[in-house]
Amino acid sequence: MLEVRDLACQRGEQPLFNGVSFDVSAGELLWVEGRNGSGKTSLLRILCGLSPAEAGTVRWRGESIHDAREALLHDTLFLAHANGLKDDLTVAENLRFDARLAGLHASAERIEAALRACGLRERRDLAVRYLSQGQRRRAALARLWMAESRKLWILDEPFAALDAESVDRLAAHLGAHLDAGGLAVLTTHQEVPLPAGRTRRLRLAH
Amino acid sequence: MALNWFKYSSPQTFYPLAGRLIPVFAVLAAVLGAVGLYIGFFVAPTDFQQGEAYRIIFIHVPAAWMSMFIYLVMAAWAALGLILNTRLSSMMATALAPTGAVMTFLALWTGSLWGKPMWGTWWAWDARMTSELILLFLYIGFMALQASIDDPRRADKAGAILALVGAVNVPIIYFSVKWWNTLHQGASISVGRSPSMASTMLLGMLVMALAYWMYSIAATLMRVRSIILERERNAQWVRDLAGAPA
Amino acid sequence: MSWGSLDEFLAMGGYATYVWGSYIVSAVVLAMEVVLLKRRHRTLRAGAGRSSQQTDNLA
Amino acid sequence: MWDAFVAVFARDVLQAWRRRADWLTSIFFFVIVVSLFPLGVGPEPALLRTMAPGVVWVAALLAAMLSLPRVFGSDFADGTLEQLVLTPHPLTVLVLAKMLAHWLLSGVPLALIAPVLGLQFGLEGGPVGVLFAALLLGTPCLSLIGGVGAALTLGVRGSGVLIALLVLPLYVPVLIFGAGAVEATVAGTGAAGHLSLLAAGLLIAIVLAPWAIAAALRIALE
Repeated sequence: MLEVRDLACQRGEQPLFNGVSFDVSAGELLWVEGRNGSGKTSLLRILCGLSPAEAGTVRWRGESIHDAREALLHDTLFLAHANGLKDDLTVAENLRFDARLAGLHASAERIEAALRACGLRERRDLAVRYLSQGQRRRAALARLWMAESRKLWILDEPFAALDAESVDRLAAHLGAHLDAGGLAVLTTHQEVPLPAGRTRRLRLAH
Repeated sequence: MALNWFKYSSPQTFYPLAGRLIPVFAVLAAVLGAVGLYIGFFVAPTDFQQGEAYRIIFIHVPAAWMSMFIYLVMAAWAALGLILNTRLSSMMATALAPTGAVMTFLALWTGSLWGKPMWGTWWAWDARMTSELILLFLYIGFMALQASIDDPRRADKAGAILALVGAVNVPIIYFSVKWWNTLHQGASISVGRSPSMASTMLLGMLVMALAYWMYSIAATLMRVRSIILERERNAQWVRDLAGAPA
Repeated sequence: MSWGSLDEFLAMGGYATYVWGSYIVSAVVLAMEVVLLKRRHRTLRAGAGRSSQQTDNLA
Repeated sequence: MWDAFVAVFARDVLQAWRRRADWLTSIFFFVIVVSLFPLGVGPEPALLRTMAPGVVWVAALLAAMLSLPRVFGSDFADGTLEQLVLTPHPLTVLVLAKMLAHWLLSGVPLALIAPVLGLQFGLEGGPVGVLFAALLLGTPCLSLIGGVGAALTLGVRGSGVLIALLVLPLYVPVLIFGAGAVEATVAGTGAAGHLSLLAAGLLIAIVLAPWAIAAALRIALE
């Protein structure tokens, strides 16, 4: 469903990568590997249409993402390096606004369920500023438990700062997403138990 | 004209073309300037109201015209660069800004020197002078924005949006300043629009305006050549230029 | 229009400061722009082979 | 789309409420700047009355500008801006919601306080009312035009000063018509012309500014 052909990217005047091609179909996960500065984040940002590519094409459901930007955004959930949480709002408020903005169905029960899944239920009414790094990451990841309608998950270092239990929980959730016919593209430096048999690797090298 | 514009829209082909065009415009500017000055000083009669002081308009009015004209041209190039994503158009916009600012400064300077004997004051909050001052701020803002963004591509695009917003605003600013000026009954002398104006005066002004125009083109082309070299310094064709005569 | 003498021409009917102040400053500013542009271009050409040349952005 | 509009607006207002000190600062700034002028030029009532519209308006421009870096700056830093751009809704609509929130938080308080300051400067009832109306019409223009500057300078070196450089010249028409409205009332010529020009300017800004802001935000995120 996601077809990438001959993608090239440069930052400033430094070429990061070129000639990157891959396909991801329903039920598959793409693990983007590479050293720091190899362009992993840039690749993810190109995939969701935030940054322009130097050359090459990205197609989603057979259509170029530049022509069918809205269709892509309807299907995509992007989790960046930054958590996208407002420090002064509580965890629950953040989730609620976020879901409404993204057009996700966000009843109180669903938010509650997502928080429980991330182990943040007791902290639901705490302002994000009082959370630890790992808890913030979990709060950002709670979106994934409300995003069944989003087929394509693009996750930049989702496992960063997570404890072992949360890593397993996220990996299991990713597996469920793939089972339901979803796709995921993610980067990580950690050895994590990604769903076996359905994970493909892409190594970005200079 | 059956020119293939797209061929010249690549910096690599435009660089030598600009190099060949610069002398043409420079010579035109010099010749027109000489003719214009001759008309201005030796053909045009003394103004019976303003005496010899009016001879400032031969450089004041062209500078003022060019300052506004260049802003519009700059906005047009910037828009073209934004829409078509052609690097050269954005480089042209960047190259035009300093010359536009120079023209604005000269218009203000000569306007002030012309205003002193006419109004008895170096600065009057006259509609045109005030608009020129704001135009200078707009040019400075454009250059400051582009200078503070490191990534040239982002600088081009951000500058383009600012130039477009400015271009929409310039007429509004001019109109509002004029309205403000009439309400406050400030000093306002029409520059070179009196019915008594001799046709040779008008001719001198037009020839000088053409000279300024040609000068601006030559200066912009010179600057765009430098910008091309800076932006493309890693390209092979620029490396090949090393050592070759400029 | 003819000027009686060079002095008369330079005096500009008593407005010399204003008229020549305008013309000289304009000439100097425009000439400076050209000189700076030429120098900027020359340095760039000289350094074309080497990369990362520091140049004056406003010139 | 409407739901997203409300969500953006409500989030900004709630966030500002939790951080009310930030917003109160620029309002106090406005009050202080205006109050300093009589100390600088002397308490002569006639002089103060002629100066009042200009002083209040210039202070309003500066106060509106003080709050500009925050509009997109915090969103840019914490990543919510990326999420905003990646929603399937038109970015211009969401931007409009943010500007509406900014106006409510920075413009409306200025308009509400200005009449009191006008009285301090010896303005009568009629001009004070016009001052209020003019600020109510003019401050949304300030927010919208300022938003363009704020979006263009996101993540740029020395962005605070740069915003002032970019935005203040563009504020000139608002200043002229806004202050002019009050002056015209004082002079007895009626403020209708000025106010309708302000309204026209506001319409133009509502149509064009969100487009420019959205484009600038996308560029900043590239």
